[in-house]
Amino acid sequence: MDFVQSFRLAAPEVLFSLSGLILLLASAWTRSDRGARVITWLTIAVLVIGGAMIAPALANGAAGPDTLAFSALFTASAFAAFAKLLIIAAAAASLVIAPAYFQRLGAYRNEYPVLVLFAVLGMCLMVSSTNLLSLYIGLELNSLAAYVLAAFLRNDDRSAEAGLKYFVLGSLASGILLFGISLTYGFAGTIGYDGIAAALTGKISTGAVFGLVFVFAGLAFKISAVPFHMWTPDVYEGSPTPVTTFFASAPKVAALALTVIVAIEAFGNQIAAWQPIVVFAALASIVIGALGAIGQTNLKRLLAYSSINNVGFLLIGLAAATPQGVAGMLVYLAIYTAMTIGGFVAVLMLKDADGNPVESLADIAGLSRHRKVLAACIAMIMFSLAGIPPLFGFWGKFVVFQAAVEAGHIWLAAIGIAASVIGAFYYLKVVKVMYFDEPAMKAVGHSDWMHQALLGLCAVAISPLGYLLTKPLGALAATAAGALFIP
Amino acid sequence: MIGVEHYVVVSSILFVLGVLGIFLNRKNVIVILMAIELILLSVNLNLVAFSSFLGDLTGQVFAMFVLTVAAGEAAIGLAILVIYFRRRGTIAVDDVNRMKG
Amino acid sequence: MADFPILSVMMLVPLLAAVACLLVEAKAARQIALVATLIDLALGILLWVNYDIGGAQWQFQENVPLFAGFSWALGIDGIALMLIMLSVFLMPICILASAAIEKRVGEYMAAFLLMETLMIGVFAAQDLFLFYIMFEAGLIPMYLIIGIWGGADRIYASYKFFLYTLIGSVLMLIAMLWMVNEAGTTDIPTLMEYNFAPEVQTWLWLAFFASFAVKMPMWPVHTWLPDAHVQAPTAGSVILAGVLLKMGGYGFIRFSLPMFPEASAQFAWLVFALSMVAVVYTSLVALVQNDMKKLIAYSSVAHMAIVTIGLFAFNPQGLEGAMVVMLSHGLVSGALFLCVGVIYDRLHTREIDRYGGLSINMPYYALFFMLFTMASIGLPGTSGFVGEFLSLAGIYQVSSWVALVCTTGIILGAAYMLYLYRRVAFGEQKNADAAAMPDLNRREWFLMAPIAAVVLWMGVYPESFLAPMRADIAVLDARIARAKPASDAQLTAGKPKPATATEHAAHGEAH
Amino acid sequence: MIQVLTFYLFASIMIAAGAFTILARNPVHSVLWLIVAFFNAAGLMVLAGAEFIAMLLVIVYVGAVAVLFLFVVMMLDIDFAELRAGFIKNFPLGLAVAVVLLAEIVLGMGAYRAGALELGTPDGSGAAPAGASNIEAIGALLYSKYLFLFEAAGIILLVAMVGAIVLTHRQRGGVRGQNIAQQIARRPEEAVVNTQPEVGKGVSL
Amino acid sequence: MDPILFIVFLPLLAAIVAGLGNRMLGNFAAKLVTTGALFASCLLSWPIFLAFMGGTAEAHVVPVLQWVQSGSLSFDWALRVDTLTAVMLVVITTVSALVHLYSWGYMDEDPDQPRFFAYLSLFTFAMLMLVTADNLVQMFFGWEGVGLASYLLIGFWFRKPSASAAAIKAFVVNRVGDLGFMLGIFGTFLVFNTVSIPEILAAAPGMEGSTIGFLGYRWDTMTILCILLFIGAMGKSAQLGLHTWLPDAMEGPTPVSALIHAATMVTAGVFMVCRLSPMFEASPIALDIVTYVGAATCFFAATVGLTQWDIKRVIAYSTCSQLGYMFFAAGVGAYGAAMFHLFTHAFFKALLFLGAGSVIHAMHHEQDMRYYGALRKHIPLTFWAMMAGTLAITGVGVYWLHAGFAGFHSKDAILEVAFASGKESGMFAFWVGVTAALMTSFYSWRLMFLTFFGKARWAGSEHIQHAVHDDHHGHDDHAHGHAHGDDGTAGYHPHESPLVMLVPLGVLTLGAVFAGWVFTGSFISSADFWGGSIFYNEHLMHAMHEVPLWVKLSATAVMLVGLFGAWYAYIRNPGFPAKVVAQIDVLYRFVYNKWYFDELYNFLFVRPAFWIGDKFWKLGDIGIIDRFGPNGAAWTVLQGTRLAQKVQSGYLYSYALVMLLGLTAAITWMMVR
Repeated sequence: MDFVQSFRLAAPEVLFSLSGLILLLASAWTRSDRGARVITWLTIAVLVIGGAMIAPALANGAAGPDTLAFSALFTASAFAAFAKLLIIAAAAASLVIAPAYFQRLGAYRNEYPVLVLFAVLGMCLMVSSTNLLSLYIGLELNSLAAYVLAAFLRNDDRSAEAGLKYFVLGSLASGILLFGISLTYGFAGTIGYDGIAAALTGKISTGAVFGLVFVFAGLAFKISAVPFHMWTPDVYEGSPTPVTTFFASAPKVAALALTVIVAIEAFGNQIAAWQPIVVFAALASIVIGALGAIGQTNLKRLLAYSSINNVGFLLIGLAAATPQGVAGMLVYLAIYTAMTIGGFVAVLMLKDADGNPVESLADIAGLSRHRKVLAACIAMIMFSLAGIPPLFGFWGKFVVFQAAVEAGHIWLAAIGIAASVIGAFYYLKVVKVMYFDEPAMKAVGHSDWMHQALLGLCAVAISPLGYLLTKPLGALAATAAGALFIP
Repeated sequence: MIGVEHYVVVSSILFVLGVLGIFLNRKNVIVILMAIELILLSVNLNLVAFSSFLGDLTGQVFAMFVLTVAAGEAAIGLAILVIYFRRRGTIAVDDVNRMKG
Repeated sequence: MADFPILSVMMLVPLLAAVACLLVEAKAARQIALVATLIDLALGILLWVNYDIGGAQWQFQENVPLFAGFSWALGIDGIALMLIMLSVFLMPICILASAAIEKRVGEYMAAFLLMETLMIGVFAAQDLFLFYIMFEAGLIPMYLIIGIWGGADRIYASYKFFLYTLIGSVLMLIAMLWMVNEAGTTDIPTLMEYNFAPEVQTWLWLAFFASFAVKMPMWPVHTWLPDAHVQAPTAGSVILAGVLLKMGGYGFIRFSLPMFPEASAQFAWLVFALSMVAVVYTSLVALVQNDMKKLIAYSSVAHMAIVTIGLFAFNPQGLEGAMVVMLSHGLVSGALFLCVGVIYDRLHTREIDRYGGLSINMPYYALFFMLFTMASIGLPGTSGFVGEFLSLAGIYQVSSWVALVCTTGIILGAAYMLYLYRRVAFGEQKNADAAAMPDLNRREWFLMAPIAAVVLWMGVYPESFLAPMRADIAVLDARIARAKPASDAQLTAGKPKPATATEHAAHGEAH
Repeated sequence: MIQVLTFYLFASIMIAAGAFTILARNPVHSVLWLIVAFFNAAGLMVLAGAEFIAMLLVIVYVGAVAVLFLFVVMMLDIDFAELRAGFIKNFPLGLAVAVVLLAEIVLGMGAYRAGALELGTPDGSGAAPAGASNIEAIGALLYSKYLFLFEAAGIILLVAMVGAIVLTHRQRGGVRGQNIAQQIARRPEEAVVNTQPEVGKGVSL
Repeated sequence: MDPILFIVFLPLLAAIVAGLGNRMLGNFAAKLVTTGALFASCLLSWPIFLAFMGGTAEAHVVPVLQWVQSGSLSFDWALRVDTLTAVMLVVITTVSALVHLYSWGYMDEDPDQPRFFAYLSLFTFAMLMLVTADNLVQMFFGWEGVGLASYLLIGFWFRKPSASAAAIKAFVVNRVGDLGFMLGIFGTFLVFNTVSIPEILAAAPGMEGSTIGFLGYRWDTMTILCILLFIGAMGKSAQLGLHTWLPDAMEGPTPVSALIHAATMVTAGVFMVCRLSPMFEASPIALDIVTYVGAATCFFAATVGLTQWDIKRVIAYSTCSQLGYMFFAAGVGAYGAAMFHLFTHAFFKALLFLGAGSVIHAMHHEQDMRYYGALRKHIPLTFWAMMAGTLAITGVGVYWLHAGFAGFHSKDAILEVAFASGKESGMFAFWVGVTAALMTSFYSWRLMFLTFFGKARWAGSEHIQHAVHDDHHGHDDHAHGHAHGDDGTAGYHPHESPLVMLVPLGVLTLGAVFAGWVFTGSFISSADFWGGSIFYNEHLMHAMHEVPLWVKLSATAVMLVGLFGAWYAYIRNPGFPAKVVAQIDVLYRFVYNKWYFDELYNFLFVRPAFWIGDKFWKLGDIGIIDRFGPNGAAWTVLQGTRLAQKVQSGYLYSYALVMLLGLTAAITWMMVR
């Protein structure tokens, strides 16, 4: 085991942890808002540098034993790289919008970017995991940071409640996951993915099956798939909006990538065992996500249900259990990240005259009359989330369904896509409120250029222009998925 | 002789007790945190038992990590509980109900 | 001409104009929209003039591979040419008809121009998924048009329109995915010649049917149409009836029939049954309407049923007839909606009983209205007749029952349209405000006269419209010939006959 | 035989303590029951030959976590009388589901029968070196193979610490720190000012 | 350029000019253009007819424009000229030209004259297209075109609700017939693979005995085709069952009734049967049906004609009845006789209508004969014209001299040929025809006596009262002496119509008097004259001359009986009709109410259509399709939403419970799978 080689492979993670520590120290001596901003931007810079360091792995299509580091506890494969890049992008975006939000409330603290950075580190560990232990450590690193972030507005009722709910249910999920891990360990005799895959072939003992079920249940919580989704609306609503933006994007990417890794690498020989679970979770998520969203009057909550709904579609790619399926899922993930960040940034930009956030659907009535561009962007995001062409969101759904059909799951695709019509209902509702209703003139406050730029970027990405990305995106996703399916 | 089955049964019972503790309780949140500790304990018991019967120390190492993380988790959990209590003056589970629907 | 990407340019012009409309104020937006649509009309005429009748099946082809086996493939045959012409012809009229729109003009014009791009895209697409994207994307501008500029109950109507059509088309998407997976290509011309196994055709056909039947719309999935029409602004109704409904028929003729001939034959009975019900049912419903637009909307359903039976008659008369009905209905129902719009702009009600005796104060209006009414009920010499006649002639060769029931449409159609006309244009002037309405102004003449001219042209000399399609229909007819259903006529010879008669009888049996 | 007896003793007490933990009306009692459960679990672990983990359990949990719980329970100063007793309204359903789950785990795996579980075969990478004690073997493994994760666990604890502080640390309003330099630099002429206020004007301090 | 092009398209041109020019052009110009065009057409038509009569003309086709070509179905705009067409050409153009001229006077006070003349010319164009059709589709074009013109003209006074209702009724009832016609065309195309009339006629005999499926049954091919086509003819020619529109069509201006609903359009059905005579000859059953329907109509309409009070309605039912004659003539195979009656009928019926119009004009738009009487003195020229028409329709003539008014020649020929055919249907038709001739005579003379003889009964008329008391209305010079209030005239003085109205009356009077005598030879007994344009049954024509004398005299005899009856009932003993009516009250009311056809149709079709439409809409579309379709789906979704929101209760324990349920379910699934 060449330690230098290991450090080279894990350089971004090492960078994140070291800079996390340094920034933590630095933050101890800076107390002003200005200092917090500086630290935020430094964190973003670190993330960007880390991203730059990760990118080559994806471009090279790194895969196989060469990517293993630290006694094979860590892998820097192309798949991990793809997920990490998305995570970093999402985290950076959520950091960009954070200071303005918190500082208005006087609640910004230097630790915020550091916690995000550690959460990113945890997620990097998750998607780079090669065994159940690194999975657990990464997951918990991320989760612990996340619990704190959810409750970050500690003087806010909803934020505290969000933190509490997230924590209790998250811990329960961890417990379930751990119980599954323990069973898997017992019945496979090892915690390494390749070892588990080798041990669990053919007909396996019931204990191992239970282990598998518990593990998937634990992961389902992290990706907020039905029926382990119950925390999502409450936490998304209660958390500070930049945190929600973060939750809806980066950890979701990480958890989904992790689920794929576990499903394909560890339980790749037991597809028949987990496929029904994934199929059920997918369809249930689509339906429940859509149904739940219809009744919402709070935009953040609506977007939370929308994320549940989208997870369902993402899981269809996994259910296909083919490289195409995983690649499709990655493409969808990338698009989903853009859509969801755009959505929450738009929510952040909705402010009343005093700068207080506007989150209620009723308050954005007639938005298109006085905030034309913002309303148009939201409308685009909504249509895109609904998967209506020519917006880019359609492409994401398209590729996962294509993969499902190619894998022979035509009924899954048919039911899923038919259920997407239910989803269209509430996306349309948002558009309707903004465009058809008489102006409520609530959301009149203006937002800074940073938000506008970010929203603009997301809007361009999901506009029909996004289709220009399909080729490179598809190629990268295929590379990443290919790295996962190396026998 | 005591086989691994015994341990698995015991830890399963403890696991279910922990789960029950989470959702059968409406008195206060602290008990829920304790129930979580019970779940983690059951996991540790499982890991140790398997480790022992497999003749493989990985399980025990794993258990150590679980212990570590559990400690951190308890700290965070209690911290959240504290700020929650500061805001609301109660930790009754029934009152953690501002957001729903 | 050969290298000029005229189809792309036709799509690009309105798109750019749409963007421009968003950026300028109302008056300029109107002008931009009008100019852009007129440019497209000019390009369309250029397209038609340069279309080589009897030449290659697919002309003006463009193909730029984009990604994932998916390409910017455009190209038209005669069928698509005609429908594109219909679209570009109606668009300037729609823009002109929107003088009454006063709120958010720029956005309105942009939505219409976007519609135009997408409509041309639908008819010109040669890539399956490109078609789907265009087909589906049209929902968005139409949703906005109905929802923002619509009538009182516009929200319900816009939702119904959007979700109804969406649920139909998503099923089609699945089928498309399967087909591409099976055939290994997204190229429509190739797929039109690909033979899918008959048993899978069934499912594929049903999936496509779900989409096209809603779009057509066929009974019983027609209920979105009256609502959408009633609530949409005039120009929205025109484009909805004029072009959007045609996408369903185009889908049948471009996809369902050539790609799944066996399944089409297998389900012809279903189409016939629904069409027969539609003709009688919706005609009777139209009879009792009090809302002018609703009445015309219901009549559209009945007319579209004639299209479907023509398409599934599996013979050239039926197919060409269906196409001509589509073109004609596009013009005529569009014109009828304009007629409604003209008086709606003056009195702001669509309730039939508020009018009456308009022949007195609006004679030229009454004249145009009469012409379009007559075209709608298929008076020979107008466009309505040619298509209806050919369609019914086509279907008679398959089933006399279907022909009989569907031909009752000419009676019922006459009944409800003339009843409408009577209540609007005849009788005494009951309401002072209706009696005070001025006759057509110059702008309205520009709306009506071109359509009237084309309606008569198509009625008297339909060859102009049939000729470009003939070869393509023949190809299609040959393609589906193997699945052709047996005629219920089964002519059997009597006693021996003179030679000439035998020859005719042989022909009779062959058709 | 003693082993068996001990196992059952520890196991039954542990389960009972676990049950009381979640059933006790007073959270302080719950914590105490939790401690009992931990002690017995440690006993079970010793029986399984994992004495280091057992000790760790006692030290970390009983010594730190449980005390932390107790501390918080006390600190929050909850009026225990006000805490409502009783269970959620769909208690029977929950209980039934839990029982079903337990039955399925136990019966499904066949864990009620001795020797029914076919454990996997370890790859040997985690096998204890011959002759090494439990603590030695774990230490060797932890600081070599799992060093990377060991460091990561450190970061977890750091995050937990930072998080707890971020959440609970309050800068109390009105509490002023001592500024020694300022105190020393204070001169009498700055401290005392003579003024001659006009009638009705007051003075500014 | 072939003159036929001018004949056909001049009226169209005139219609367009007058119609679009409308108010810009002014009344006079519009009248001049249209009337001029028609006279030109008429002048061009007569030479063609005479050429055919003289045997110097050849049947030929003038192609105009390609129309439709679809697969093997192909038809063009083309004008066919043969004897049959030529006959129709002169009838149409002559009557139309005269009606145009007549309308100068009749419509003089109407504000919408350009429109009226445009419609008239448009009608003429369509009728000409019909008769010159070379293929069935063009015939259908003309068919529908005249339907449109008829609709427009019936509804010309569109402010009157009754007029617009009648217009719709005419169009829709005609469409019922057109349904048959269209199906007939489709069937013909299916069988012969062409819609060209000459080709079909050439092939038709070969089809005898073949069978075809229709509506699930096997039928004799030619029978079913002919029946379908005949349904079209029934609609246009107002045969029993589809006749209800014709009396109502009298809502239109009287010149319209004369042109369309007497002389030309309604005879299109007869023309069609004659044009397609070889087809009908191929199916004895179809011919029998034509005969029976014709005879039934003949009888039915005559009975109703006996009881009506509206002068135009009497003539309308008379028309209906006469059309029955034509049809049964065709049905027994005497197409020449049918065409001849069509020809003569055109003149005398147009004359009667225009005469009636003149009466109405004089009586200030009063149409009820109960308020007429004693008009002979006031409008003598009209009286004599009407008298000529009546003599013609009742078939006055002297057998031994072979001389009589127009109707004498044609009607007698029909009755004889019906008898001579020897078929059961023919005999039925003969006896019905004789009965109807009796009734024809009665109601025609009844009309004459009520209108022109007896005492003036004008006082009861609202129209007259209106005219008298409303001097400034424009009909000023009618009312002079209020002193004559109690002689039944209410002080009203009818005036003879202006010259433009009298000239057409005069010309038509000539036709009514001489048309039969002049043309009988050509039409009835000359195969050469027809030149193969209709089926000519040599054998039947011979047989016709062999019928017993009583048959030949029967028509004249019943005419005299009818004349006597009318004279007795309305001149000699004016109280007599009321007594008879009182005796046969039920029968009278049955007949007076036109056998309750309107009520029956209203009950069977019209009201159910509205009722069903309403049910389909409110119950079907709204109540079922929308309720269980989109709205039902939306409701289900909203219920689901409500449930999802209920589960999302906000309580930690319920969240945990859901998770546990999910976990347990997954475990259970794994165990049982």
